Amino acid sequence: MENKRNSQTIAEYIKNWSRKHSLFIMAYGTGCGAIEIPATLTSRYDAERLGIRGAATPRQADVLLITGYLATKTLKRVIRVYEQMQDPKYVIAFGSCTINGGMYYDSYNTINVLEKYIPVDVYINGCMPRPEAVIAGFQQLQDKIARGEADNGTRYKENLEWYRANQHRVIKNWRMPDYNW
Amino acid sequence: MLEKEQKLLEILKSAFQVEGKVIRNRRVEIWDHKEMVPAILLMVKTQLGYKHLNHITCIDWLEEGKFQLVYTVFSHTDKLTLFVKTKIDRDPAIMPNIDDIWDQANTYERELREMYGIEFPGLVGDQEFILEDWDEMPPMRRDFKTDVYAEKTFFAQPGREDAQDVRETITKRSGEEIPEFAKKYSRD
Amino acid sequence: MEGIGLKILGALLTTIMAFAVGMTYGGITRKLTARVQNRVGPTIWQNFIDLVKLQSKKTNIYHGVMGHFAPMWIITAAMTVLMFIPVLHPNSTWYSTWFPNLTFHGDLIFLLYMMVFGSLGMALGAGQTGNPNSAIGVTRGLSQMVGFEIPFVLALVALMVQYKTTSIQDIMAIQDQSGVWMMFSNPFSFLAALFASLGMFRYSPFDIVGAPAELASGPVSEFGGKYLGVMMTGGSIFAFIKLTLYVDLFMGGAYSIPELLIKTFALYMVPVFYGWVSPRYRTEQAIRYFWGWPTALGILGVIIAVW
Amino acid sequence: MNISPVHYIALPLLAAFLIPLLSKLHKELARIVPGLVFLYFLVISVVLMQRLETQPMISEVIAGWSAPWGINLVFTPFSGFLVSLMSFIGFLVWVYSYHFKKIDYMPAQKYFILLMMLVTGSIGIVLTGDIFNLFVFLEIVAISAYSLTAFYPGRDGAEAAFKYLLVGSFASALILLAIVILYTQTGTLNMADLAVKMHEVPHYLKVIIFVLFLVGFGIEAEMFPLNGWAPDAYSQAPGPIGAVFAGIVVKGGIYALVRVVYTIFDLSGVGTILIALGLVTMIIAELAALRQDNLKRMLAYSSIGQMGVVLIAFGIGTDTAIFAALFLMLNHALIKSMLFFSASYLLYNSTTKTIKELTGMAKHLPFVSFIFALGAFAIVGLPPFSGFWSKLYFLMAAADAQMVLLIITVLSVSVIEIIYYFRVIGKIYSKDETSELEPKKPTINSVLVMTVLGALIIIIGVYPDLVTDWIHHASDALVNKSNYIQNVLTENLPR
Amino acid sequence: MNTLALIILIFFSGATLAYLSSLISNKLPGWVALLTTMTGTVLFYMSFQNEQALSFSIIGLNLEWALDNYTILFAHIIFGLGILASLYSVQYMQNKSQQGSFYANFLLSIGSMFGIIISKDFISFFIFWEIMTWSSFLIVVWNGIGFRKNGIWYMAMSAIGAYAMLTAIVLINSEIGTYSLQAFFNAVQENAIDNLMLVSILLLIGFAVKAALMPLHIWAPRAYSNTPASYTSVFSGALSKMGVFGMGLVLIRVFRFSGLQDNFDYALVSQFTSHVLAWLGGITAAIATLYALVQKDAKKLLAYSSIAQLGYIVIGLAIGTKLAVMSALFLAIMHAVFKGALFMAVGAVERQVGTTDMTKISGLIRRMPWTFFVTLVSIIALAGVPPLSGFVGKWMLYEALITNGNFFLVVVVFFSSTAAFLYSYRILFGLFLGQEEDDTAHVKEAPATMVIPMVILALFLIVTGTYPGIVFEPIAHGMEYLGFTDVTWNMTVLSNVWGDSVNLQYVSTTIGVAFMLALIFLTFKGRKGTRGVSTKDISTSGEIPLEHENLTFQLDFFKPFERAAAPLYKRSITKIYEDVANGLEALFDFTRKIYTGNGQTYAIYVVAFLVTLLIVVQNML
Repeated sequence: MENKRNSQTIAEYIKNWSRKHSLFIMAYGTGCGAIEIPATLTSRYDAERLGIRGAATPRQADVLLITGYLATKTLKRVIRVYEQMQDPKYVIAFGSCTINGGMYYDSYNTINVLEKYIPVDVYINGCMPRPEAVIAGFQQLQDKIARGEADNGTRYKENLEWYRANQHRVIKNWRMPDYNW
Repeated sequence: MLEKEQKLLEILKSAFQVEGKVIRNRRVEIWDHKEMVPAILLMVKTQLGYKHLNHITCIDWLEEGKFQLVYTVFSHTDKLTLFVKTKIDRDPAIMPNIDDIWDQANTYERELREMYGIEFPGLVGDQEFILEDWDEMPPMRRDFKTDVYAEKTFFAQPGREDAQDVRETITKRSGEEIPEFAKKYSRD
Repeated sequence: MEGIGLKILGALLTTIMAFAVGMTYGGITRKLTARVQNRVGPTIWQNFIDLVKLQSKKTNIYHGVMGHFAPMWIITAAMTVLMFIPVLHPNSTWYSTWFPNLTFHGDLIFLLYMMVFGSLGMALGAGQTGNPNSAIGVTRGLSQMVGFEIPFVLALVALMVQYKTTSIQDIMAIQDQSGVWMMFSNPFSFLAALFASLGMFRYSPFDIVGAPAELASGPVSEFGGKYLGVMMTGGSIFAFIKLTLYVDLFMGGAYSIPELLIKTFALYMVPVFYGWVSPRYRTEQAIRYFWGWPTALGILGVIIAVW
Repeated sequence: MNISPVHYIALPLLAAFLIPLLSKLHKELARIVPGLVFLYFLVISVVLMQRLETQPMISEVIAGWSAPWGINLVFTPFSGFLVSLMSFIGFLVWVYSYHFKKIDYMPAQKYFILLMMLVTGSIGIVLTGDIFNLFVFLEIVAISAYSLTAFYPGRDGAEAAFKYLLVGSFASALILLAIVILYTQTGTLNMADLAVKMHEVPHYLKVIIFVLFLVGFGIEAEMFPLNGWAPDAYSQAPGPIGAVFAGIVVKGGIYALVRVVYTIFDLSGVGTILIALGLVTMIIAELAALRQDNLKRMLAYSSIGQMGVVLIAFGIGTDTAIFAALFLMLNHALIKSMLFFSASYLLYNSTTKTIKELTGMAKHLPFVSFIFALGAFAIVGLPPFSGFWSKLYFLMAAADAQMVLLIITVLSVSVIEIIYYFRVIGKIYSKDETSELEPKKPTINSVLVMTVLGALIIIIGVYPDLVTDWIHHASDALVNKSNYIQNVLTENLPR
Repeated sequence: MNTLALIILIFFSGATLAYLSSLISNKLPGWVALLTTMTGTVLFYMSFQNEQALSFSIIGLNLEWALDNYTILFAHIIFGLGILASLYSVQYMQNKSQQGSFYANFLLSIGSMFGIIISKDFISFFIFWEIMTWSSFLIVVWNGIGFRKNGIWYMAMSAIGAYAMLTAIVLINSEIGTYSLQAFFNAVQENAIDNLMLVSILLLIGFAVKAALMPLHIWAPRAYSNTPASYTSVFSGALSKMGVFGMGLVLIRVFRFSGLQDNFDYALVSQFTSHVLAWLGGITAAIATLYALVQKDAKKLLAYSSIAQLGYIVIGLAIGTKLAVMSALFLAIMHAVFKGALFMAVGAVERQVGTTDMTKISGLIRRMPWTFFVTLVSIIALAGVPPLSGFVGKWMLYEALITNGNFFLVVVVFFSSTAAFLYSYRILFGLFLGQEEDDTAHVKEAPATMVIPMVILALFLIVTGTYPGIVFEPIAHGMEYLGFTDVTWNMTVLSNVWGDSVNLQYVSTTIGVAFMLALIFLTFKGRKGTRGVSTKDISTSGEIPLEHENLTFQLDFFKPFERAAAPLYKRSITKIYEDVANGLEALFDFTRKIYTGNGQTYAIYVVAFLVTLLIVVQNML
């Protein structure tokens, strides 16, 4: 870990440091976890002291929060929002539903594993995770960024075909704009 | 007691020769053939003041091969809720359309069409209502195997096998005893 | 000629200082806001960190030529206005050494118009993105501008009438000679201008332009990465410019950097404080607000100035 | 050849009797002969006008009695101006209506005879030096006009003619009464002689006579409120006759009025009365025109309005004003006949004759529409068309007389005039909807007439000096009353 | 032959020729017009430095034509815009029918405008004025649509103005016995005209109609928006300046330099008139701006904007100080340039897309980049933002107002020019920005002959933004003709009477340097990761718009502002006029009741009239 950090050039180091300390989050309130976000950001837990603040649009955001189960219908929107975000971008997934489907594991319209559709940096376990857990998750992400390991967007682009194939399995009528990356 | 309810039941019985009963205070239910349902609903709406259609709901009696449709209507003057129930064949499932009596019935009927595959002749509106790009059997039918579908379509996370008792697994993993009070929730 | 080199150096220094001060003030505001809300809050350098982060984004998108030009437009306007505004009092030693701005080539009305230049660029860039939220935000912003411009212009007219000049330097010099700041010699105008400044800084309650939850941050909703970063820089410089202009016009200018910082900070806290205790106005409410008492005060100020 | 003003009277009267006989010879002669008569009018007008260069006026005594006892015809520059104008318009009307009722001969014969008599009567009014003769000619005009108004079979024409007749007979009665009183007082009927002997008449009688004349001639001159007959007559008479009414008949009425006012009477304050009457006439007529749906009625009201302006100009009475009045009359004659000519084609197949039916007519009848538009432009006084100069001179006269309010009123009314004329042009050139009317294409002779008129309007507009000398002569002659009296009374027997 | 007469003759015969050539081919008139304008322009520029004069007589009235510096100033506008507009027009009118009548009137109006400015006597002035009016009227109604709504108002208002002028002219003639302009000025100086104020106000009314001054402006939005764009640029750019031309003569030459300032009554009234006019100008600017920003049609928006801009010019002339007049004349020229360019640009959009309704168009910037560039530059100039030339005029106007003590007027002007940003943005956004419409995907840039004139105008705006001295020179000469002495100007430095100044060269240098720095930084930093995306790719809360769906915000664009300023929108002057007109027409209806159509009534009229006359006249004679 230390080695990796030291192997960065100074410019990279500064960049990663600033990325770490300035996380604009795009909270996609897909499920019940959305209610944890306000608690995390406001006075009680105050995520802003870590440089975390809300962003209104995917263009400005660094982190995409998937807060709970994802219906197939919602997945489409999540993919679009994710693709509209600019590199470097990170994804934090909340709760069991995004890990393994949670209580909706056998539902006909809820995906089970988020990772198969978009790359995820940090999973936060729980149903739902409490704000402490959320902040812990953010810290984990920050560590990952500082190490220079969080290259979510690159992973997505490199494995685009695989992700697309998975996405197509769920979203049968693919009407999304294709991006020229 | 229950005079209003009895009175309503009698009116309906005399008008349509329906079966029915008073469930309890302010709840009345009647059964009839599906062809009669629109007539009954129209009559209770226009003559008895049951102006509010609460809901149309469906129960899948797979074993009988029937769908049971329940029309819930409410009267703001009598404060009575009337359940109009009917059973229709599962296959083909066809039910007279009542969205000319209540406009909002359109929404419920579209939902039923999508989720149960019940046809309402003359129903206006897109075939697709809540689901997007659904090409399987209507998902709320009981013979639709949702776990099979989920397994086929979505990726299962390794380590999560279906239908296992979570508590038991946890207990086995950690070596704890299951408390007495919790045993009744166990699967076996 | 040594003058030109010094001038370029001074211009650079001014820009850097304006940028630094604007960004820091923003950071301080965030910190203070957090404290008021019983939070720890970010560091006061948080804005710098955000800026570096934005600039270090790996990919950036723009929606067309105007989308690409808009941030430039803003920063050009900011830098140009900064060049034409006396940061320090012309009589001070600091001024002659390090901040020899070009202010003697411009005057108040020029500044007023030049300040709009940036907004226009912003509006065009926002329009080019095709996002309806951006356009709505722009229309709100422009409408609000028509609102606060009236008391502001009234205050400036009072100023120009009172001192019989439109040059900022002369206004500062006269205040210096008479020993009375404009904010005391004509308090009504100052109040009108102060009210106008609430709208200018777009803090609550006049922040409907970029209401995040309603408009997805309005005009900038399609901008990210380096573009947003440049806009942020421009905005910070503009904040500094507005504060300095107010100090120059109403508080007799500043003789040294610390004095400038104290005066500007005091002024800056007015909209910030006002914002803490105010909910959000709708656009028409905001406009009516500015056309109400602030305008009346402005008119009173002009009348007093004419007397 | 000895050409004298008598030819104006004698020839058409002769022709009128001969036409039925000649048409037995060849049917076409019934059409041609009136045309030849008009052509001859034109020729003798030119010759006589030439002769006026050497002598102030030509006085022709009929039956050998010299004035004041004999009946005489006086050809002054003023009457020469009007006679030439009338002959010219008459000739154009003849050319225009040559194809009129081509198939039906009897009506055509009637039409052309009546037309000829109408023009002759008007010319007679202008030429005569005798007040009773003036009355006789007025009756000739009136009777022809009644007949022409009722020319088309049907109730409407007859009704219009009856109204005209009713009002017209009032005029005749009043004028006759006035003449009778005059004769009892002075014992003469010669106008020049009357002017000399006028001072013998007691003042109250003078006023009564004046008022009687004013009302009597005012009916012909379309003065308010005596002009009720005019819109009906204009709209019911055949199209070209509208041009004759506006261009010739009304001019006769005006002439009579002016001759009486300026030559016979020496009353002060007449000008004011004329101005007041003219003003009221103009305002009421233009306002009425604004609300008209029927195109020909609109033109009729417009015509009345113009005559109001002419009356005002005569009322102002200065040299410039008289000049302006005559110029106005000239322009009105040219432009209004052109408007009537083009309007009758625009309305040819229309049933209701309303403006609404003109929609999109420009597509079918580009030339006629253009002519109508040109006429409208000219009549509202837009430069560089002829109407502008007369309006300018009129305003100059008013300004010289320090009548600012009058100027403002006249110009305000002009704005109204612009509005209603341009409304019609708008309909004609509109592309909003297509008209179902199948208009008749203009015949070659009518195109010729309209072209000539249009060209004249533009030429006079660009180079007004072409006619101004002529008008100056005429107005000088009118103003110079003593000269007229002296010349008439001392004129010797014809050469 | 005299050049002035030759130019007039060329234009008038060109008009005839254009009409006749349309009988041969519908394409010819455009070229004839272009040739005519070119010949006229070349002739003018070849000879305008020489002393030119001509006098002749028509029905006893002496007409004089001559060139002077004030005339030359306006001749620049007319010919400059005229030649560009006729070049633009050739392709613009390409597929339209009835080109003959259009071009005939086009040339007539240009020729008559030149006639107006060279006229040194009232008669030819008025004649040309009226030819200009009706020829422009014929173009307004040329397409035959909405005649009553557009044309009649224009003609009626013009007639009111023209007749006010005519009244003044004949009054002047009756006082001094000649129509000569010079004689009039001399007479004014000798105080030889009794009702000078009446005459001046009547003249001002006449000019105010053409300058679209409130409340005589109501014709303008309709007339401007109903005209083919190639003429609208001339209409709004040059023709409306004829009102300014006349106002300049009356307000400056007569009011200010009449030598009657010692006459207390005169000074009072002329001051009062000037103030009223200045305020009318201010209110015109404000109200027109308010109406401009609620328009949906780009042409109508520009029409209202023209009215507002003319309001500024009138203010400048009415204030009448050296700086104010200079700013007014500068704005007059600049308005001709940028409004000409804007109308051309909107015309290009109209030609390529088929409509100017901003709710139906969006995202043309990629399709018509040059048109966008021209619009952008012109709009910046219109809004008065440095470093383009509009700012120069605005700056001088403000300084003139402040230094002259018109404190509240300056606030009104400020208000309207700030609100002008709103409509400026509206038109840029409405036509060019926003998502691309699928219907306009096939649209191409306008042909070169249309783009070149626009670009020339835009470049002119850019150059004069830094070097306004180019334009100051003819203005200064023109002002000397008006009576100012010692008009100073600088190539690139603006200054007011208090000694404050703006150095435009520094401004544009600074802007240029800053812009280049930012450009280099933004373009080259992270160039690899930067990519342009389509306007369909926007963040819509994740929702994916359908392909043909256009999300551009176009309807009720400034609704919040409208709501805030609702009281100002409550009363529409146009509506008042219409109500008055309808009321009057209803009132006039009584005249129809006089003519009952009943013979008996008429007979009664005759008798009653006879009796009345007998009674009345008895006392009068």
